[in-house]
Amino acid sequence: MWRKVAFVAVLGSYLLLAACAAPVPDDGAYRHAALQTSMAMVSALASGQLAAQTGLRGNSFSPFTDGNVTDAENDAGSVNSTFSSRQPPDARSDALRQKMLQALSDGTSALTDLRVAVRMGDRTQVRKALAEVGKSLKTFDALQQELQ
Amino acid sequence: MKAVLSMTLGVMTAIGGFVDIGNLVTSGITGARFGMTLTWAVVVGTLGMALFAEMAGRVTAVTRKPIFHVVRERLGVRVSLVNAAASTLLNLVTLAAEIGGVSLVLQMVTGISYLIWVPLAGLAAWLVIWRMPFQWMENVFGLLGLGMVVFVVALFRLPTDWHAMWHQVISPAVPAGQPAPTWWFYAVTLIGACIVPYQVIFFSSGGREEGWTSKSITEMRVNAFIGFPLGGLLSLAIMAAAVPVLQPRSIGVSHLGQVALPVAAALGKAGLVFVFVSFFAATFAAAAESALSSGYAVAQYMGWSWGKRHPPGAAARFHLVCLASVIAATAFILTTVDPVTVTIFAVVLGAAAVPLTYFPILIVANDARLMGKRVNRRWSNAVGTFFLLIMVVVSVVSVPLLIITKAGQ
Amino acid sequence: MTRWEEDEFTANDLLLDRELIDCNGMPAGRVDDLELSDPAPGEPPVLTALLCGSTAFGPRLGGRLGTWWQAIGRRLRPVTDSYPNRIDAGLIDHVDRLEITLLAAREHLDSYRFRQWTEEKIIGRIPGSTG
Amino acid sequence: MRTSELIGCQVYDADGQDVGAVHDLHFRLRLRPDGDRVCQLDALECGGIGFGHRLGYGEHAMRGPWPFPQLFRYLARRSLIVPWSAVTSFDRPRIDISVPRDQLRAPRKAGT
Repeated sequence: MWRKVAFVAVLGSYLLLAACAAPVPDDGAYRHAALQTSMAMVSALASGQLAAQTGLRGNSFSPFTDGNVTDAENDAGSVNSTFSSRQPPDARSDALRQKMLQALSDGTSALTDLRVAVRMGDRTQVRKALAEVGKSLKTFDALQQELQ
Repeated sequence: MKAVLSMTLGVMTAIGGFVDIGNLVTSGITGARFGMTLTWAVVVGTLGMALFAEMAGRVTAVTRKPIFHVVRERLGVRVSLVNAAASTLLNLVTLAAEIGGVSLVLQMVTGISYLIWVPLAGLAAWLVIWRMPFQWMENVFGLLGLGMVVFVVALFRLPTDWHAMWHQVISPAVPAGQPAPTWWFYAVTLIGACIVPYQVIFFSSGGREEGWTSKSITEMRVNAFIGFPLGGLLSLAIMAAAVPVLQPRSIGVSHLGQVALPVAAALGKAGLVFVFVSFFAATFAAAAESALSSGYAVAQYMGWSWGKRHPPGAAARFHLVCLASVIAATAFILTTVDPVTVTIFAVVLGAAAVPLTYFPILIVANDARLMGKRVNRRWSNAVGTFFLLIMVVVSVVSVPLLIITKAGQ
Repeated sequence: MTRWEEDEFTANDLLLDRELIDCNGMPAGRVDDLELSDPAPGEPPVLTALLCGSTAFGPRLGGRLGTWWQAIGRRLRPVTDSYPNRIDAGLIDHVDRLEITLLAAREHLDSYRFRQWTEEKIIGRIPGSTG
Repeated sequence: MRTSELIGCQVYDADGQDVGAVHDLHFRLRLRPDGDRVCQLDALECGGIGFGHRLGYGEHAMRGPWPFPQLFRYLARRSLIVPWSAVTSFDRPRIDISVPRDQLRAPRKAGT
């Protein structure tokens, strides 16, 4: 009796896992992934931006600002690598892929610049990097409009 | 006068002790993502916690039996073994999350990687278990945890749209553009963050450590019915502070530092100091308490002598379990698993496990022969059974939601 | 002589899984099983002792886990005899709904090797264990 | 003999009919002729749902909460008391008794 139950449970959970793990690649799914990715990227960019701005105003301690900006940079990096390793299903998706990859790498390097500037405590450089981050945020806003 | 003073102290420590890494993380995430639409989940969780703790505290005060004595005597060896094993495992996961939380707070303050702090945090938590008198442990960290009031202060300095927030509180709905399963998943995490099994184990065993009798019931009730709801308000304040700062910028919270950002934006360095101290106190006290709770659960189940009121030599096996838990949890966090993810798992599994300890307490609180005139009244049974029903539903849906939403992504 | 709260009761009600308190008020374990005299014709079994420890606990768990628990318990015992720790019925002072009090101190009961071992080899060696 | 050997045994009546599994033991204090008071095994409680009984819904003054007392009493309605004097043979996991099943009494009801 229990063996049967266990067998069915194991089989059921295996099927469930298989269903979750292997999405059928199609254009819609790819666009959805692109949208999710740009939302995650906006979150990382905005988080780094807010932390650096707060630090610039003297409202925060430098290890705290640095920590938040570093977290944002790491998040951006992992978002970037997850999306770029994703296989586009067709030629139309490939165009979107190129656009996304450019935006993602811009955003990631903007956050890296920001982190470097924050760690060095160079206010001019921080402002400069913040401008880049702001630009990248605008790009992703536009991308999101397009994808929705 | 002295009684009032001790009661105030009790309430204040209950407020500070209510909030731990689970509340910090889940409140921050939900505030940034869903605004105040999940306020109801915190309210349900807090009321449930108050009810559950009061019942467990009353049973302990009258029968002098903390929760796992009751569980073993009522459920028999076999069923209660499942309960004890599940609770201990859960305490371990929670302990790991708290140690991770302590280390993350230290990283925020110093800028040195949290992994360096993990072993030190574990060692310090164990030293508190080993040598610090029980009352001291409860009071010092409980009071320092009250520093989270800065989140309330911050709300008044931020461009808070009180009207819109209040609207979200009273008419909750899934915000536009957010998937419903994720919203429900985070509702479960918020409930799980408020009703943490280790806190009930600790509350009732702590009552025994402090020698509660039937006379202590009033004081215990004040702690549960005033202290815990005020603690719930603190976690709502953390949630609310994220709304005007993080939500408009579409920042999704995935690190503990982001939870503190609104206070930095509103109150600057002074506010941050309060955040650091109170976050540290809350997570550190919770680390010690959850490790103690593992010891309490195992020792009470097995019938070993337990508790900080004995010198460690006289409760050797209890201290061995505590020590082993701290070592295991520290090792687990040192595998570089993300403490925030561990926290999410801990609160969800915690929500799933609540009926295991809640049910036997509800039953014993109904035994007139044991409880005498302190037996459950009709109203507390009505509320208690209703709440049991909620918790069973939460318990059933929690793990499927965890899988469907991939832990809330 | 043992004082009982009731004249008639069931094992689950008053005995099994109850906490044992020694004459100094210290916890002395839990009742894992009961020992009864062997039945004889016309002579119903009577309670002869309370049994504690993993070799009493294992059989109550039953199944593979119970066997396993028992096997570990046996290895931790000082003597090869696998019979559980006995607390003779004559040592029971008082039985009520809350707990069972004993006439002896827990140091004088058959104690488990595990308890002494943890006390002497681990906990006792850490500074500050005595108080 | 240990209680763990008795609990879980299947009981069969004089006609070989299944009475249920032993889930609890009834004891009674008795004064022996030599003045010693002993705690004597009086009866076995069989059948029904042992878990509800274990929770205290068999006989205790349980105040609720609704619907547990009703539920467990319903589930325990087939519980039967087998006096030890009726036991003819005990060989784990089987106990034979000399009394037919329908002559056994039910446990005391709650509150009595």
